[in-house]
Amino acid sequence: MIGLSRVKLSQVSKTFGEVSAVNQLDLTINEGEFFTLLGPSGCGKTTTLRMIAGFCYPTTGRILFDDQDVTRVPPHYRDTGMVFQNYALFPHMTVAENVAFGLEVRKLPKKEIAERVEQALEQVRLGGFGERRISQLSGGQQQRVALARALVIRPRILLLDEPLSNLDAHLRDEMRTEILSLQRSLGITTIYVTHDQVEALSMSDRIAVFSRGKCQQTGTPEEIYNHPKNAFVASFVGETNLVPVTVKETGADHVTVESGNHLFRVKKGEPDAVPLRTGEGSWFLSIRPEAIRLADGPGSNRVEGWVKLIQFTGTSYHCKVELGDGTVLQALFLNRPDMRGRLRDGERRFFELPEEQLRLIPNTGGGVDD
Amino acid sequence: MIGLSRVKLSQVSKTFGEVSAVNQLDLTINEGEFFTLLGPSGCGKTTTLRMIAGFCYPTTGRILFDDQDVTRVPPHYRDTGMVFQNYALFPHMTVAENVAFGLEVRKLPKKEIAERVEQALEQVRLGGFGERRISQLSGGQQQRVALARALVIRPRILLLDEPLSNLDAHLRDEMRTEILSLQRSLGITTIYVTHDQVEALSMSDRIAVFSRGKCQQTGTPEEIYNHPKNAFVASFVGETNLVPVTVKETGADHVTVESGNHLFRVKKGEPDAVPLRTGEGSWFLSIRPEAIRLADGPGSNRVEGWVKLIQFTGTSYHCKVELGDGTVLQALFLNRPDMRGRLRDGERRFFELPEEQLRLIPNTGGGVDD
Amino acid sequence: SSPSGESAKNGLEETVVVYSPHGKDILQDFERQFEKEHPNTDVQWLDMGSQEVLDRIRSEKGNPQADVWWGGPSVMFEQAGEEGLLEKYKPSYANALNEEFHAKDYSWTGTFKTPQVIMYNTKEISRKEAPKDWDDLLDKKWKDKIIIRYPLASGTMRTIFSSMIYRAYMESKTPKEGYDWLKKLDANTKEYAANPEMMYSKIARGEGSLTVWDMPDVVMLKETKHYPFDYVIPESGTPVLTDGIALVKGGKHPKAAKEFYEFVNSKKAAKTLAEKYYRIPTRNDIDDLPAWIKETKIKPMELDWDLLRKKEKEWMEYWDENIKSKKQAEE
Amino acid sequence: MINPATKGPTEPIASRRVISDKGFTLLLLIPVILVLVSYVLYPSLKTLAESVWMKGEFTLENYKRFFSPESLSNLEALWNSFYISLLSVLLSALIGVPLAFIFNRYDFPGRRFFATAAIMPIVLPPLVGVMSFMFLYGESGLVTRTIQDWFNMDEAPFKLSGVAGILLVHAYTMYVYFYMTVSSAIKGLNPSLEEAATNLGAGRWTVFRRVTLPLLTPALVAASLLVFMTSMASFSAPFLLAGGFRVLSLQIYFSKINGDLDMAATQSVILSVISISFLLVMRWYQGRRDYRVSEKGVSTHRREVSNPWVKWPLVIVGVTGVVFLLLPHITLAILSLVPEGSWTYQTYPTRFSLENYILLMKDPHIWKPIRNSLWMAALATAGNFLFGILTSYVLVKRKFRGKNVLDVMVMLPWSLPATVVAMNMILAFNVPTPFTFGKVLVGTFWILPLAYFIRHIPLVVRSTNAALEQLDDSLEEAARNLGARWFTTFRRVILPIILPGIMAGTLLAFVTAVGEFVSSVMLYTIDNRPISIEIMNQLRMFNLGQAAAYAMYQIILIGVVLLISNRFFGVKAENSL
Ligand SMILES: Nc1ncnc2c1ncn2[C@@H]1O[C@H](COP(=O)(O)OP(=O)(O)OP(=O)(O)O)[C@@H](O)[C@H]1O
Ligand SMILES: Nc1ncnc2c1ncn2[C@@H]1O[C@H](COP(=O)(O)OP(=O)(O)OP(=O)(O)O)[C@@H](O)[C@H]1O
Ligand SMILES: [Mg+2]
Ligand SMILES: [Mg+2]
Repeated sequence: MIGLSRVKLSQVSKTFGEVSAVNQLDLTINEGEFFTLLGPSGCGKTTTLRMIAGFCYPTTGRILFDDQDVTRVPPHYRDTGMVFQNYALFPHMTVAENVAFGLEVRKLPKKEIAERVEQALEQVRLGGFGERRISQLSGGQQQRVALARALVIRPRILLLDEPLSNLDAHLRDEMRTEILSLQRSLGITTIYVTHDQVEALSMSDRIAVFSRGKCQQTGTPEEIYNHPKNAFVASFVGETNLVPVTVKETGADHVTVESGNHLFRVKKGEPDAVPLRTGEGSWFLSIRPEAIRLADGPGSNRVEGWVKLIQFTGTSYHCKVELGDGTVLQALFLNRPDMRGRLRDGERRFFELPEEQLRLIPNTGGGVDD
Repeated sequence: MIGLSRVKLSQVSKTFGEVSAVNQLDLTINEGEFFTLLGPSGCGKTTTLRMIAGFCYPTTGRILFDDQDVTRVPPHYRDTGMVFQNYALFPHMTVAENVAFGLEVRKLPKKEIAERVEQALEQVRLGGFGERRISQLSGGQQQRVALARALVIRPRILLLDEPLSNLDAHLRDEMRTEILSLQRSLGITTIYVTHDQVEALSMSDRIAVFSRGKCQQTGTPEEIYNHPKNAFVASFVGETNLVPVTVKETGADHVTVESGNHLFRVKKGEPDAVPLRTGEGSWFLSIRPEAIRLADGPGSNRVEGWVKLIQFTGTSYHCKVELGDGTVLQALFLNRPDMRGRLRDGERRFFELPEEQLRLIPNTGGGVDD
Repeated sequence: SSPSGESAKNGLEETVVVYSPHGKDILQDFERQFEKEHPNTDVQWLDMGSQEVLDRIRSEKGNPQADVWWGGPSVMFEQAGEEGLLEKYKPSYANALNEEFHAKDYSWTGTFKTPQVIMYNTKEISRKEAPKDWDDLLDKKWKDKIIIRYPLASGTMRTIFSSMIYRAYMESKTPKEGYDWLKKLDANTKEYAANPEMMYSKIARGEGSLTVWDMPDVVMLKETKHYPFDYVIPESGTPVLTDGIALVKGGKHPKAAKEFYEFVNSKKAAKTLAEKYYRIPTRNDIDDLPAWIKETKIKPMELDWDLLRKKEKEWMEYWDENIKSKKQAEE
Repeated sequence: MINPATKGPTEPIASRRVISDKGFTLLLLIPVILVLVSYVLYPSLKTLAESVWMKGEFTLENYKRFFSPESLSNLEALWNSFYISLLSVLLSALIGVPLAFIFNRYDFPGRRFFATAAIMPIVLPPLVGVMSFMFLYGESGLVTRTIQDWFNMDEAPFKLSGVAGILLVHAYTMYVYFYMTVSSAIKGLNPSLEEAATNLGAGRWTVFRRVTLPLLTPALVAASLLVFMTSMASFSAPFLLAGGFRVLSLQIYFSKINGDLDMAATQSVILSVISISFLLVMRWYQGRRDYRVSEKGVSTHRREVSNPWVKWPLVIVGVTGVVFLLLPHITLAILSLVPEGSWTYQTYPTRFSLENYILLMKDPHIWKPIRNSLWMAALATAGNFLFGILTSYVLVKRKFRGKNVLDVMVMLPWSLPATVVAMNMILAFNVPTPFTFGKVLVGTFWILPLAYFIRHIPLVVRSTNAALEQLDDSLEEAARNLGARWFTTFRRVILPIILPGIMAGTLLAFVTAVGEFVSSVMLYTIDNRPISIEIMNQLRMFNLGQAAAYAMYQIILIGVVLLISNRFFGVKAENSL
């Protein structure tokens, strides 16, 4: 029913005066894909989304919808549906009037409008809320009205700008599932902007990680999380321990690296592995906190450390472990009975960094721009 | 240097017109404790905090600071330091002026003010920011100014109203650690309001879980998480699978319960266990998602189910598992290589619900009021 | 009391407050002269329309601010006298005034006479063409040439209009004929100007070329402000208004007020007024008046001022509601 | 409440109980109510009483007379006033709203200058303003004659008179209210709402009609109220432009001049009732919908990127509009330079000199009215400032019963024509009253500052309300929590933050007070004669040039005040209301 669209940004840049908000961006978003732009505040995500919606035009570069150049087409001819970060609901209209707006503008017959509004409200589980005023809704309900308003016009592309950032944890979880199932059932091409990596990882088909106006890496959530291309992606997407190391030895399927007075064996063979030569270049050894394991004693890839701080977060315990040379590692253990009570502040324990969980990431200056 | 205070609320109620915001509340917060009020939106957390600060007076009941009745004492005599949800920094003053305000009002000598402001700013790692305008600060920095402003007057009680809700995930993590270490080093009695359970669990000495103006349970984070008193607490604090069951058999240290066509053995002996009698009462079997384990085949406390949805959140995989009788369980597995790729959508697998992880919770009507 | 010029140290109060419509030029001049003779007394004046003076004295009844009211048609003074706003005072020159120039009880006396004339723009109309009498104004050829000061707000215009009605009323005892006359005038009238200056300006620029107005103003505009104006004194006779002066009841400076009252109508002052400001004195004992006064022949219209005052409101209301700007409707 | 047995070491804390919150609200309310009752309600009631009290008994005779079918003049005046006011609202909106959009939405060279110039009609003294309009657009006006000459027409192409003239002058002087309120509303408008509408497929015009305009409703309502009330009460324009055209404010004036005080009071009451009804209708209209949802998160304010083909024509329209708006000022300047008697029948002035200024300078009395005006305006405005802050704080931040009544009372002085306010004061204060400490106020110096004060209460309260409504309550709480008493909190935190808002209203009040004519003419005395009266008197003597020179002084004076406040207080006059 809804025409799917492929979106292509080619060499798109946008500068505001002196500020370069987006820089030489190349992206392709496929039909029906749930695509996320992830990055810290001010990295150009919103600007990119606004260029796709047509609220501002690229300084250079082209935007194509299904191979059709829309770079300078005004927003109301683009047929995108946008959900704004602050909802942008019309306060002077009721819920139903808000949802009907896009249809009225398209001059649909009254009867069809009423039907489709009703149906859209049902879809976001707000049936019967049509006559309410916007100010009588809670944040979560407002967010769903915004979603219904964008969906009811059956846009070619759905654009979502941090739609969940204002909700509390529980509502956020709920809405996440809801948006996802709506998107899946309608199969609509969706571009989602967020700075929350959990959101990005759990919802997306593919993710583009942004930093300072540049796309750092594009890939599926697991690619991004498990095989970050550079230190910025590694540290922004989830927590990561990054330890500067030097390469000691390169074997057939293993690399040995050194940090302080520890040697670590790292398994090679990931397709994205960068050519390594002994003693050359500057590298980070990266390991996710949840990959670190408790060990009973010394051994290969094991280190001794002091437990500095234990935080209980419900599902798990977050620990800070300080090694002999001052390096601090973050480790995460599930809240299971075998773990409960096993760790205590100030204790001295052994930890294993399994070789298949270690990754070498090139250290490129500030670790942010590449 | 800072006088610690014990706060006692006794039978405190507050109604706004017809709305009962807080209902017969009894709380004692000990000297130097980090105490959290946790609950969903609109449950009366802010109202409670505001009564403690003196911005509104209880309809009935008394508030005591160190056994001294302060129920109707105006706010400026209470000597509490409050950090507002929206910071409430004075926009027309510089950072230093904001922090100095409370001291100037107390008519301290100029020199001492300057010293203490300097010191407070150092404490929140904002040394040298004194002359900045508030609008020139990022959200996280503003939050720290608000904290410094509240701390510099060395209040008897520190009140924090969702101070982190406006920050993004990374900044939130950072600030959490910072507040905690400040509170620990000053040892000041702190009351913290939040609706984020991770925050509450990871920071607090004790937590009070609120729902609809009533306190549902008070206890340490682990007590609250691992031994919730009722279904509301169990489901609000962290994700929980709640399965309605009937008690089949009560043994010396085990109870056998039945749900659909499954039988589960539950380990008894927790101090809070409610007297159980076979076939009597209505119960929920509760298990946390992270406690569920993958199993190779059938066995005791094992169930077979279809994997319905896998969400990758970085550290872990969230799965929805549907059992034969339609019950849906949430399970959580850490993102470790041994897990990676082991689960796929639509697969049929066995899951173990370890008996020591199972808990029986009384089903009290809506599960919210008790 | 003594004539002016005597000793200044005669116990006058320090100030005297005058309400007057006579304008800055005259008032400043008289202030200077009076203060020269009475250096210890400060003359303060408020310059406002005569209606406003009356209005104000009325509203200040509880706490009178003015001592002297100088200027305005006698009708208004009569009105004020009736409301008990004025202090009776018989001045030293009372004998030099004809009967029509003072109130019976001396609550006011006249200072000068103001004949009403037909004024025209000399650039548009030659002396020969100009209408010679009231009835000439009704001639169709003046259609849309006449601009008249809106009469309701102007004492002068009210008097002129009332006089026109009175001419016939005298005999018939009904205003009907007068109303008809005004209707015809209204038909020729292009518009009613809200205030004199707008009327002057419109006539000067040829938006219209005729009006009825008072003689001293016309002479002043012509002589000192160089407007292209001249006037005709209606042959059949014209209403001559008496401009009065009175003491305000309850005034705070009665002695100085009396002194100023006397001063304004002293022989010398009357001459100054005539020579510099084109005012015709009411006193009949003043010699060597300027030529223009002696030469112009004015035939005063016989008017019953009492009756006029009583009927004026009714007549003007009728005009307002039934005559004014009705020509469009009739055509 | 305090249990003596359990007093701890920090004992003072509980023993220092001060008055309760309710008591404190009451304490703040007392002066507000006192002032409003004494100087707003009492005089108005006095007028009401005057209209229904004849010869010592209650009667509706005057109202019967007003509505009697025999004399239709009052009803005619009522109808004229009403429809002229409505049309004035419409026309002012048609000028003010587009200008506000052009100057706030588009960036082009000189925008700031033109944006400020657009408020210039406010500094034009009403009387002289109308006069200079006549000199421009009258039958023999500069513009009229120029066009006539260019096209060799026999007749003047148009002339400024009658209803059309009144409407033009009203639109010219009152569009500023629309311009100012809409300007500040546009700045507060959340741009994402318009973007959302565009995104849903609405074209430029649909967005404006369906989203932007409705969202401006509160601003439009506020401006409509001010314009409606001002034109109901307008005096100079109908008086000068449409000789004999009947409007209610003139009827009041004539009734009064005829000594028919009962009728004047009756007419005033009816006029007030119409104005207040309009106020209530507008409030009801505004109350039907929401225009602001509590905003979560930040909305970025970005200037619209716009198509040059739309932008430049609009900009040209805007700039031309402002030039048109400044023409009367320029005419005044020219008039003031034309020597007396040298521009009478001529189409264009022929000679220029500084004669008028020199003549004025020679006048020993010249500075007194200027000093008076400044001093009285300062006094009244200082009163407005203090009273406005207090009233506004009570209205916005405190809870009590009868708030609506208080609110209507605050708006009352604006809903009444200045003539009526002055008349009320005359009726109320020409006898000793307890409100005036047993003194008769009429005829004293104090009556005028008091009149200015009363009349301008709504201006300051309104603009302060807007500032206070935006002030987050938690700032006050934060200060209290840090140990500041209420007064310290107010002085150190609330006041500095809302000061720009207050100053904007205060400035408007000051500027209006300096030029006030209508009530001044009824109340001034020898000791407090203001500039506007002096200008009027020059006019009456037909010293047009000197009147214009005087008016130029006034304009310059007001301009300097605007400039100083802009420089030193950062107050933007365009942001008031
Ligand atoms: N209209 C503008 N004028 C000037 N600079 C701008 C404008 N809009 C955006 N920028 C700048 O461009 C950069 C990118 O902004 P953008 O809004 O795209 O960030 P974002 O990634 O959406 O951040 P956030 O997560 O905070 O919303 C920022 O540095 C911002 O300051
Ligand atoms: N001033 C008030 N007038 C009327 N009702 C109020 C007022 N303040 C709070 N309430 C009501 O009291 C209840 C509790 O409000 P409170 O602000 O304490 O909630 P909360 O737990 O802080 O929620 P949140 O997490 O959303 O801040 C809510 O239902 C709210 O609507
Ligand atoms: Mg953004
Ligand atoms: Mg709250």
